[in-house]
Amino acid sequence: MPGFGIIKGLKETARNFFGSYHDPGRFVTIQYPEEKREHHENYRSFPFLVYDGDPVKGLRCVSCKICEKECPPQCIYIVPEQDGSGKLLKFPRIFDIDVSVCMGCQICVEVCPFDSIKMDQEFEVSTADRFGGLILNRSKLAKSNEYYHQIRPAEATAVDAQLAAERERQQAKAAAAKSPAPAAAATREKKP
Amino acid sequence: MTPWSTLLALAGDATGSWLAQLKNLATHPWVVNLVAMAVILGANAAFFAVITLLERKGLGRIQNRPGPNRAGPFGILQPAADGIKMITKEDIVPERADQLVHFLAPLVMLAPITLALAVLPYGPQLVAVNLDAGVLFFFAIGTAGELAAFMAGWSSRNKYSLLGAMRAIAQMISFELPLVLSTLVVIMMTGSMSLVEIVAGQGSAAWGLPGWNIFTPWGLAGFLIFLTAAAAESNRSPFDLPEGESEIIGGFMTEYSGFKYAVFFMAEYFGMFAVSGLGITLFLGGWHAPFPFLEWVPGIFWYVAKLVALVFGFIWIRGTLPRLRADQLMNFSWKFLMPLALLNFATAILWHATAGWQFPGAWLCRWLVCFGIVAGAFTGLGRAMLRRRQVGPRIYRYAS
Amino acid sequence: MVDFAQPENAFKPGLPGAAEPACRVVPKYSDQGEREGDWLEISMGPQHPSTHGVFRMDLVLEGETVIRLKPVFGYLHRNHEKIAEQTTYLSSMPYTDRLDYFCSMTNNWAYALAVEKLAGLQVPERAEYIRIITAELTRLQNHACLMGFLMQDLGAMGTPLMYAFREREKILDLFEALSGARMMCNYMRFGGCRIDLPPGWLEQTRRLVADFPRFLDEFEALLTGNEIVMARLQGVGALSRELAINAGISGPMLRASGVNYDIRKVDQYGIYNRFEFRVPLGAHGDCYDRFMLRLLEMRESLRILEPALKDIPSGPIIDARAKLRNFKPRPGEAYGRIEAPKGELGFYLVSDGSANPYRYRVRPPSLINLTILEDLCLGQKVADVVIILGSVDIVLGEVDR
Amino acid sequence: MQLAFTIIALLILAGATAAVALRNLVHCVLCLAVAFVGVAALFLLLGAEFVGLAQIMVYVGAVAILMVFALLLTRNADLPATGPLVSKSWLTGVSIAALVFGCLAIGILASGVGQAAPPSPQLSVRQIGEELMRNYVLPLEVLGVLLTVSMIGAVVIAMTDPKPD
Repeated sequence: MPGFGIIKGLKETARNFFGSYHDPGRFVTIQYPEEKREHHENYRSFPFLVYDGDPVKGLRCVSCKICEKECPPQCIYIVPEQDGSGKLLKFPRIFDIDVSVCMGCQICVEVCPFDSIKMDQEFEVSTADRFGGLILNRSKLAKSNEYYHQIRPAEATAVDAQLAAERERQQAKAAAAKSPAPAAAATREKKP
Repeated sequence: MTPWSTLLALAGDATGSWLAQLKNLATHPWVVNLVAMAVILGANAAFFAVITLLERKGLGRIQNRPGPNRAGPFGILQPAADGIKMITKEDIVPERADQLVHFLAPLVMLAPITLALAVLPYGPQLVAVNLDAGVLFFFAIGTAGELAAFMAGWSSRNKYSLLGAMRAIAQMISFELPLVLSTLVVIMMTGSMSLVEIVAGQGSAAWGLPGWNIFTPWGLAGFLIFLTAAAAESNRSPFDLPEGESEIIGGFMTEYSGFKYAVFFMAEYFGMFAVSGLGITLFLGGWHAPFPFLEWVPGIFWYVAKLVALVFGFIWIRGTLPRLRADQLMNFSWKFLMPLALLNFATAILWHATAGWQFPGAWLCRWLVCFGIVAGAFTGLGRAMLRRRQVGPRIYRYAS
Repeated sequence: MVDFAQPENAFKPGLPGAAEPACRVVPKYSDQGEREGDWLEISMGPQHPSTHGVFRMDLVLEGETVIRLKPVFGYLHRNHEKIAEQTTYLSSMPYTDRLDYFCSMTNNWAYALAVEKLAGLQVPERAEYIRIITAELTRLQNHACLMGFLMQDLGAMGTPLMYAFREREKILDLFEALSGARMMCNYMRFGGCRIDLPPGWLEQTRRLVADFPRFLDEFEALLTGNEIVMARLQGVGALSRELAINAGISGPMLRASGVNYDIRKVDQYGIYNRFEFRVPLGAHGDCYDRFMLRLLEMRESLRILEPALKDIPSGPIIDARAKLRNFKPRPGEAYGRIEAPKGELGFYLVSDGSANPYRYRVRPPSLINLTILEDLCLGQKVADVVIILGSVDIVLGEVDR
Repeated sequence: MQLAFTIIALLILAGATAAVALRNLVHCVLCLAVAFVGVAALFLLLGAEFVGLAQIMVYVGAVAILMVFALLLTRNADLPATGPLVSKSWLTGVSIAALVFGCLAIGILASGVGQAAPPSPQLSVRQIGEELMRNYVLPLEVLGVLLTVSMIGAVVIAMTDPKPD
């Protein structure tokens, strides 16, 4: 019977019409600013820098520039701190991320050997200032390890354990060889 | 004469004062006409606002989303927001457009359709103009839409507009025939072209059933043909080709913006109300209540209830069906609806001829015979049309 | 006005008349040189509602019938291949997400496959399972949305599209839980996957796969038997077997023309040989076949997903030899290809032993499937052009790269 | 009554004049449609409801649209936007129209119809129908056959030859 397929289709839309009133599986809309989806722990938005203790001195970043090199859209800009004699210190003087360029790919997090850069979950970063407002500098990027624990408990715990193990190994090594800083040496090797 | 006017008359006689003059003024034909115009326009405009909201809400629910719900509680202020937006938007006219024709097209579209709303009987006494040839008036008015579509499409100097206008005219002409043929059946069976008389003819109820035309086989078929053709006449889905936004962007309305666009939009909805009203008048018993014991409810209530139901049907169809292609639309009109309407005509004649049958169960027998003819024709024509184009379900094989 | 009947003026896009939005027509001449009527030249796109992105078609119409069509693309060109040759292998991975932005998982896989061939990496079994699961989920959501878009082009007010998006959101939620992003997953790595499945993920996926047939049934009830859908799609844009093979068409479009060619069966990359699934074939090669084939493929994808979710072993997810930093594959060349939802997606890489590929080339199924658009559209109505384009299933990110 | 008649008559005259004189053919057709509507209004004013509505349906709905279609399908509707509004040959058009008008006026005045018109009877649609079906049924049938024949002819002309397979 011609027309039957159309009637079947009408039945289907009627079912969805009524279903949207009582079936939450059909009516999935979230009223965004009032309600928000819960993000999974793995959710990522833009990078941030982890610090332990002091927001400036406690930054884990040693300004090795690996992330700057690997970043696909080249949105990271790092200038290491210098001491009075012009010697480079293992600390970033400038660490800028242009969020308007960053595509949140997480490559910087993966390549970082010091677990110093991690992915944030803050996604409401819109601003009226198109250029200045979207460049995150060192102070805006720095977030505490507690915050990291708060957004990604499982991953942060694992990272902490790994860092602690690393530190222990280094201390053991240092105790054995009395050599001051093997980690820095390793970094310098990778830099050319 | 209501007690109120009697009172007025008494007061006038007693005092001979300004009250009498006021009464004279209030019953002056000009004043009465103006009031009727204002009421019809105002009521329809308000209904238009309600229906746009209802349509967006209904479509939203069909698509599993809430629809507009931000402007006011449950989004009831959405029509107002839309209206303000439309009015305050910049009115863009293409540089090389034919300015005058471009300006006039929305008016030519809207004005006649508002006229058509005036002849519909909304209730037992609620008819602004009782024309002797009301149905004819309706179709005469409908032709202005074609001209307006052409004016809009041609004057915009846009290829999509032109294509849309061509489609609109071709579609309106093609579907006018089944539309007229399906109403002709009712006119023939009622013996009048006056809408008021057609409604009056559907009042008598048999065995508690309403005497609406839709409960006869020719009425049922006629109603379905009418509905299909009416959807096409008012450019509703699945016949919204003239403005098929996925193909020709906006059709003849592509180059319109702001208030002119709103006028087109309003004309489209008024057209939908008008043809729905005509359908109610012709087939659904007009303002009559479905059962005699409900006659105490005012007729306008039943009219509006039926109108809302029909409009919601249009919305439902719009939310479900994709649109046809232009040539398929023509085929559908000329090769399917036209023969069906003609056959429905013959069925009505048969129904009329067998009205004298007296044996027990005669009514049922007549009904079944007539319905069988129409349903058989529907199936046969539909099958033939699908088979001719080799359209049908397919079975798929899998690679071994 | 340009005289189109003259051979030296044979249809060229970008002629002065083409860009002019006036109500302008092209005179049409008979063989004897008499003026017979007019052709209407239309520039459809790049800002047309149903070109699926920034894509332009220069159409010449006779009435509403298409007599010439020229696809114009490149509006979204962003130098993907050259950029990839300037950066490290790993840095190109997030860019592959943006090729066919509907199916980042399969794009990742194809690229990873090519690099693994180049570097000789072995993918652990668990990672293979994860790859198959994510790829088939990608196929599900791509096909569902494609059918929604196609119906949108048909003018169905977006209702099927909304249903498809409702289901797609559930799959994207899974991708977000797995990789951190909904569309730009950047999940696969050379030699495996980036991170292991989060706890409870398999459970959720199993539930989704169990629920999915209900959606497919609804979708089928809504669309496949609908007379208007059948009338609009059947017999429109038919692609012959020979042309499909000669033009290098791949994916569901090729199979709709009746060619049994599915790289999952031909190459048996990954561990596809462990799963039972059938390859549906069309007989007519028209839009309806393309549409239905995708529906049937979704059911086959579910048949792959169910055992895959059941049998997934535990173990490592990445080859221990895979290096993230300082990754330099040995010199050589490799071509990795997979059956992406849209067709054969291939990556050709030449390594000179440095950290950057010497040559990087993508074989995008969307672009190659699009090349025969004019052959499909000639003689059809202008309303069909939109549908044919929709049934080809393109994503402009992949076409233009 | 007088006022309404004057307005309608002026409308008809203006529409008809513009239809003859304007340069752009589409404008001409639109003005002609205005004239048709005016004629229909005249009929309505005289109480001939059915004829007036039929006039709109046939002349505005069919004839004007047919002309529009003919214009669009047969010739290049594109004219330069600038240029004189009035057609160059407007004088010829107006003089031909005046000539036709003169002939008609002389004919009508000579026939004696215009003098002392009797009050026209109010015709209802029902009466028209009955007249058509009783007294004028043969002409009606003949007209029907004629229309059918012309329609079949149109179909035959429009039908394309089946492609030889």
